[in-house]
Amino acid sequence: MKLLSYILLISFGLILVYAANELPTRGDPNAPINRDSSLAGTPGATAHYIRNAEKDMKTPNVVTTILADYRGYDTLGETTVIFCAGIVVFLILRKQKDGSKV
Amino acid sequence: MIWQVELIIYLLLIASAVFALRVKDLLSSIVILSVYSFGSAFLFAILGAVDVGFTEAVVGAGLTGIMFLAALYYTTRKSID
Amino acid sequence: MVQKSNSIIVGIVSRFMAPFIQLFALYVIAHGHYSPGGGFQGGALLGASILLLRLTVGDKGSELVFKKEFGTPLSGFGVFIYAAVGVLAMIGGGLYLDYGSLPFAGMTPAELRSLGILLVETGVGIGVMATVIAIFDDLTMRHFRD
Amino acid sequence: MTDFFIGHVAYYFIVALLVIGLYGMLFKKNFVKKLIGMNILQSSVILFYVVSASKYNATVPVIDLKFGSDPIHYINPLPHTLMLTAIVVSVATTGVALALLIVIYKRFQTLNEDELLERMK
Repeated sequence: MKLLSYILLISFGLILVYAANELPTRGDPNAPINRDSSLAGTPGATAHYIRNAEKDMKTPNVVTTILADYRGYDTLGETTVIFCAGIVVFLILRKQKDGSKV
Repeated sequence: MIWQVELIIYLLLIASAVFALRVKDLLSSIVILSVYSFGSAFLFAILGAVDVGFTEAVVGAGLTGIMFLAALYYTTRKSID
Repeated sequence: MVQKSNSIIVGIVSRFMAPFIQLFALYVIAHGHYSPGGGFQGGALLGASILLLRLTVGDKGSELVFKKEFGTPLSGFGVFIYAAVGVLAMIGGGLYLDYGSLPFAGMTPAELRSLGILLVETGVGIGVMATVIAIFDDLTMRHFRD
Repeated sequence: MTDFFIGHVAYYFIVALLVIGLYGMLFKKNFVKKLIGMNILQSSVILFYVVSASKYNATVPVIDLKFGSDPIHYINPLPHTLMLTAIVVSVATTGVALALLIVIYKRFQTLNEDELLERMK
């Protein structure tokens, strides 16, 4: 049974290596992730963000603008996730009122 | 983006990941995990993701290690495997 | 419950270092527009400076800086600041989290957006700092000792 | 061939890191070791995104007056943003997992998977 698990793990790695061969070369400026427009002709998100960041909000750091403004709703949810994690840790580890074991 | 430097850091990352899982003492395992986090932060920085590298250096190498230590203080630091 | 460190050198050096780490964290939050940094990093650095005091000076000394009861409420307050900025933009006549219409007079929309980013990052920083400290305090609660 | 290797060597190492993390999560019996494996796996996925965002002859995504705001001069900032949030969420999940570990140890006095299953009966 253990041998089977090892074989599954190694074959999973081999499949991932095979898939990685089909990926574009690392750092290629013409890779789909760096293109100006997608294959369907819609404008690419990244190019839009970089072009308009300085003009829209006078903030040179593009990562900050995307994090807090363009995708601000995303960051709001993410902050809520962190808050929920804090609450959950508090609820797991709080002292029980009846003195029972946690 | 000098690929030789990256190669060396990748080897360091793999070695630290393997040793973090192999060491019997959990305390040293956590310290090696911090080494792993710091190496990956360095890799992020030379790949151009300065923000991500900054965050990983603060969070991965600092706060995660402290939290693991606090948990180990109330549990055991011995491990069988 | 964390005990005070026995070493004099560790105590004095960490007490000397902690204000500088906090200063750097505030710089990181406020200067996130122009250089790497922002709410997450600054908040994590603030939390790390308090945790340094918790680990070396002990609970009694470090509660002069940050009380244990404040951890969980402050993390909620950080999220509240973020959401309140969004509501403020709605009051100004825009959409939710559209900082261009924040109700501050005499500023162009671009400057308003820059200001909105700063406010939001402050909220994120407070939230992350308080959550990190709260998780650590809960993990090292006193009643687990006995 | 050499160019292909240089362009893809990062992906192979990332796959190796991912498999190592998965190995730690699946085969190690100690719960702290499982958590360490989870951290390694998360970090490898973040590394994958950052590597795929990199670009030759480009600089960090902070608008420079020398280059203007032409996207060809800057590294893709979108994966950086997404991974920034992922790192901070990972520390929160680690905190929750450690809280569960403390509760498990307080109740069962063990962190080993087999012993825990034995004592839960």
